[in-house]
Amino acid sequence: MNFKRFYKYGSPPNYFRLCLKYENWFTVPGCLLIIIGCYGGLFLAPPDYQMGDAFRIIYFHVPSAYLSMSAYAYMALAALVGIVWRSNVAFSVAKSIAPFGASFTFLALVTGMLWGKPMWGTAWVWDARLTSEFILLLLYLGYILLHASIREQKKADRASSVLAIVGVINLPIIHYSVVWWNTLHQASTISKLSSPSIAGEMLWPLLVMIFGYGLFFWGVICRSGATELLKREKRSNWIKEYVEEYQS
Amino acid sequence: MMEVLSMGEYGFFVWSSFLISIFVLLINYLCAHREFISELNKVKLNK
Amino acid sequence: MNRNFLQLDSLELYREDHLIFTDISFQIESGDHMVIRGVNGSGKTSLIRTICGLTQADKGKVLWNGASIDESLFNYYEQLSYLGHKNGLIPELTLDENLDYGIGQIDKDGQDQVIDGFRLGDLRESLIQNLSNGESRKTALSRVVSSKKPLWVLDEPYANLDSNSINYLNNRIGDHISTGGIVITSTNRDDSITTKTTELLLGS
Amino acid sequence: MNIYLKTFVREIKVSMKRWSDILTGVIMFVLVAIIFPLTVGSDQMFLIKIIGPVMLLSALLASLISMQNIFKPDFLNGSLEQLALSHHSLNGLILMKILSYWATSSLPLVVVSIFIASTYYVTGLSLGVVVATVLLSSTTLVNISALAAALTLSVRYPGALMTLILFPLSLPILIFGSKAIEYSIVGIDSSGPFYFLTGMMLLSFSLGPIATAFAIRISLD
Repeated sequence: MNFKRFYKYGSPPNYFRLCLKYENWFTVPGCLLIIIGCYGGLFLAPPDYQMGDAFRIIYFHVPSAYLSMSAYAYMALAALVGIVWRSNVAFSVAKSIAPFGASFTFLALVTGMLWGKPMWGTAWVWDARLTSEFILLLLYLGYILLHASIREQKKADRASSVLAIVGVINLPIIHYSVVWWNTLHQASTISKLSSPSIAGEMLWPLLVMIFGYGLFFWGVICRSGATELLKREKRSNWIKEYVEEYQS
Repeated sequence: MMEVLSMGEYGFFVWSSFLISIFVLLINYLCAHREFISELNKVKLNK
Repeated sequence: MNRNFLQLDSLELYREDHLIFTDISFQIESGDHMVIRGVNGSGKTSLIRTICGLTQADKGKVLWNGASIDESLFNYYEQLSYLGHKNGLIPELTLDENLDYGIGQIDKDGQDQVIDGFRLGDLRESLIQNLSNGESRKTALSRVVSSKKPLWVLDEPYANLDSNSINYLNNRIGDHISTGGIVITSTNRDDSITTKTTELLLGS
Repeated sequence: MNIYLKTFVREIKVSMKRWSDILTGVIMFVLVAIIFPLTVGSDQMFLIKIIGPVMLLSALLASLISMQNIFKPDFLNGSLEQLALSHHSLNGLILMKILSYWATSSLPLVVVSIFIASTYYVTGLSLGVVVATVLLSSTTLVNISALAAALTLSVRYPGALMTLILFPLSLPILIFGSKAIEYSIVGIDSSGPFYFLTGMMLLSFSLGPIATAFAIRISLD
């Protein structure tokens, strides 16, 4: 492992500049992919022979569900790095992922319910994925609220990072216990949002959407991570230099 | 055209999930940028 | 006792956007009594907590015998006896029960002597919650004073004490530094301390 | 005497002095448990069906109401910072605090659960299963609530926040605990959920004190 490299790019001013410089390299392709994916998903893909056009909701549901789970993992990873190396950059990234991840969890829940309404007849079914998605939302909210209710930035960063790490250890356990609970309650659940043998012309918009969401996510994290870093490094000289440059 | 929009009676669900997804994505993007500017202004004021 | 030394290397601490202290460097060694002076809110307590490793400085290091305390924390705590603003006594237990639970070596005979010196002898069986502020402060002080640790860090030790106890405490501090201990105290009063000291003025 | 043993004994002693806190938890446990027969009716078949969730829910709420007392008093009177400044492992000392808190707050619940379960018409082997489930799941609950309490030490009104932290983390315990009881009542072998509960107990005792000690150092900063 080359830690020198890590320190070089992990140093606040470098991270800040890199983020703002390459932000659009993420957001612009991300947006393009999302637009292509939307078009492909909404118009090009053939309707499902069972679910008809309602299956098109998975083009919004699956990417956001996927992203909400992986965002929690990224957040916990950043939190771990922050605690081990006491790096403000890592804390900023973790903090900025939280609201974004929470909103994607919310999206996954809402689109899941919109899918459930025509398919199941009710908006909410105690399906394993929806339930663990809801628990994930609670975990995100716990992180956000803990961070918000500790007044000091440094303390809040470290305390909520501990929570994120404990949460990520617990997340698979929670997920599998919910799955286990669910299989016991409803032997034949129709929860499968993506059938295993999905046709190629249905699949490619989904993959494009997943990639698009991912790129867009990192693009926004670049910007809001830089914002959080700005909050934490207000006093340092490089910020002042940046502000002067920015003004002129 | 109407046929495409109605999505075989599921139009409401499909389009509203489309709209809400785009809305949340946009909100996230805009909030990130707005907050960045406001933090920058705070730093300027403190100087 | 071995000769020990404590170094502070350009410490800097912020609380949110407030600068609490910056560029604090000094070295003290066995036989020194360092007094940290300053008005209220000048960062005495923060500095003391940083010295104890409770608060992490934004910049700089605390070194005990040349080693950073972050790296050899337990080693350092074996040598450190600390009394903060709060007494660290459990109100539901008696004075004796509280003092029994010193985390570290206690010199039993020495402890009896200290308790008598602070005139707490009659109160040994009473609950801490029934003691006055001064009496609990003296109990907490006797825990520090009777510990066999070379470094004493006392935050406002003279608060709530009567003049007899102040004298007694000063004597004990004098004894401690003459046998090679190190004492760090903070105070905002000028009159209490009688031993030879080095001073650090905060908030100027 | 060994310092860890000494800590354990002292903590037990202090908790005995603060007996009203122990009682609050027990009362909460009983109240939640008797609300169900009083509100949904005392049908035997129904009560025996919900005894599992009721036990776990009561244990969760009881630990919620008393979890602030693990560290808050010591935090306020300064003995927590003295603990953090000891040259003994803080993880070990915290483990002792957690154990003693478990012994004083959860053991009474285990005893009370026997009576509650009998009022729910549980008999025979299932009664033993109920007690064992409460015993096992409370060990994990105690570790999680200690972590939540330590993280929120410096928050002024931590009530809702603690709930939000505690609930998702303790969900597996709730699910498997109530399953264990349900299985034994229906007459299925309930060793599966028990293995899981034991695994969670071991996991929480191996990671909980470390995370809690770390959180305490953060909160003291």
